[in-house]
Amino acid sequence: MIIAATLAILVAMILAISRGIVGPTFYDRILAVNMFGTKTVLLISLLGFVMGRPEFLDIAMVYSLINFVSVIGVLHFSDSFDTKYSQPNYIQDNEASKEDS
Amino acid sequence: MILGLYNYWVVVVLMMIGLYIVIAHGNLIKKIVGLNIFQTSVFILYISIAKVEGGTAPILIDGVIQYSNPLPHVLILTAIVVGIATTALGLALTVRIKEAYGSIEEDEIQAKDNKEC
Amino acid sequence: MDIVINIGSSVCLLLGSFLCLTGGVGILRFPDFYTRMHAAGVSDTLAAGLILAGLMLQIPDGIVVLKLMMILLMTLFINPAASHALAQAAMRNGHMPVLKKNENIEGVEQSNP
Amino acid sequence: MVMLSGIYGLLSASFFVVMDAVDVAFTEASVGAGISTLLMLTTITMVGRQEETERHKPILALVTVFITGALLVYGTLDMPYFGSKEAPANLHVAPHFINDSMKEVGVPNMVTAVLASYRGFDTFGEVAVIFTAGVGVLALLSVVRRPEDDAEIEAVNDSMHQQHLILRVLIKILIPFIFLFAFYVQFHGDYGPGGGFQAGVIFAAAIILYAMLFGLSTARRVINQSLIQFLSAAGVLVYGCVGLVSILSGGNFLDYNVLLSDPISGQHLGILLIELGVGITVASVMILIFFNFAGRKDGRPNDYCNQVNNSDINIETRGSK
Repeated sequence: MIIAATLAILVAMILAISRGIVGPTFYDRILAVNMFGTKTVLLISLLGFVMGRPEFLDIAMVYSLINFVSVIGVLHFSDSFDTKYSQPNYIQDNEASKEDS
Repeated sequence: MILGLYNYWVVVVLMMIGLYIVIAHGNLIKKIVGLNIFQTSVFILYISIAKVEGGTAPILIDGVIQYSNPLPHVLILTAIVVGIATTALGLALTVRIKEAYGSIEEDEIQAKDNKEC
Repeated sequence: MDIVINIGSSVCLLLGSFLCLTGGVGILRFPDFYTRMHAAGVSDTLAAGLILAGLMLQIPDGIVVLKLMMILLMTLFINPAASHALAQAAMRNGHMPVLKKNENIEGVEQSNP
Repeated sequence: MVMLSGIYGLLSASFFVVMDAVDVAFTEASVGAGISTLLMLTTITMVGRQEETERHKPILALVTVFITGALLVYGTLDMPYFGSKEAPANLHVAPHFINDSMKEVGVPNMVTAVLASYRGFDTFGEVAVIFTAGVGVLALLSVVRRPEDDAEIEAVNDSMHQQHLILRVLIKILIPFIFLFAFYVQFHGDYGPGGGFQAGVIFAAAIILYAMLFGLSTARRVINQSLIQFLSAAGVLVYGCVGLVSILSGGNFLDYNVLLSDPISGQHLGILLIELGVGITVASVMILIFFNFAGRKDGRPNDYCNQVNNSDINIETRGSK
């Protein structure tokens, strides 16, 4: 059962990472990283149980914390980024949907 | 079997990626990222050497005889923290270079240096 | 009693993994950022809760359960807050959701001068 | 790019978990995923994110890289197989550490025993390197701070308060627990994964979180920068003094057996003290590095204020629509 859950989390991690690579906007990437971090927390706790060494739970705890710190940090510093570069995608999307109509 | 060596090949591939970034990119920040990747490949080399078949984490518990090798773990643990400190130093230098030259591209910096001489 | 606990933990783990997978599919397939965030944020939190609860049922050992509780608490606090901050930052920097044909397209144009 | 490097840090930490390296995974989790991503981001916001796309002689670089790679792969053909017990690395001193560290040092976590006791001198050097890097960053990036105006801080504070209300409340709840966890990691390092390096980084992460959400000036009021500078030196000094005391008590440098009458409790005391020194140095150097990077970024005060005002206006206009 634990193994099945581990596999499911691995698959979800792969999906998240592909969104992180593809992700058209900056925020998509942050979202993917955040989700990836949550999944890593779960993966590490599960791995601890698979290997029979629950000491790994400490690492999972650090992970959930650090994941939060990095997301907040990225958002904090991204406020001063030039975010224009990522916007055309949305405009194009909207225009495309307008043309469809 | 020769496939038993795959861990070293992973390390070599990572090392090649890091080396390529350091050589081919002129951007100083990218160079630092490349150095980081290179550094991680060395970490992985050490840690994979420390792994012993059937061993477990090197914290003593009852009923376990086979542990992984603790020595490389110690070396790499300190190396990671020292690595971040030196990375910070490199980034600080980059910031100063940007302020002094107005650019962090290697070519432009060199061009400015030549003009002054 | 053992059987009940085992079945309970299995059900929790399986539900959690199912939610993980749906979240993964959602983050890949949904059309725009806000819907993706919905998929990731909602399913992530519940999946983490379920999987950690399943693990808690597996080992009834004091300190391990305590640590799992801490992780669960952290996840419950942190995940929604991170999602909130992300959505707020995206909104503030002028990302608009992809809207359907005749819904308020002028608003989009105004915010992207 | 930076986000992906964050994922890279997360991935390599998971890898270390699979490889049984608990302590290393711990460190990589806190350092590789958190702090280094933050520093990269700060630098990128300062130097701008545009870059020239052309690369220098990619063919030549590729050839060099592939030749190096091929030579390295050729070199690995003689290496011991993955996970083999007979590898030279696992035969020399490792069995001694694994079998006798409990008798000689009395600490269940072998990594801590080797780090603090057998290789104490080496670790002393590493701590000195970290301290030196901190001093270097300070020398390169510290700006002369103008006296801070109360009203100005208040203004920045208020605008941030609007933006980050929920996060602020959450952080106020979380920070005590983070500190508690850092202390747990610090003092439980003898028995489980953890120790001074990890605890220092976690401690610093809490302060960095506070500085990001409550403003740098507020954080500087809470934790004075000269205090941090003093502490970063004090950590190294604590470490060195333990060594000196052990010399004065008749042993070698960093030989903890002579600290107390019983060698094992002497070892315990020595490891506790030097881990404390390591923790203090690492935490204060990390905070120092972050403060200086972020302070450099905010160093152009007009820039920053404009930006804050702009974002306020944006919110208002959008709300009115």
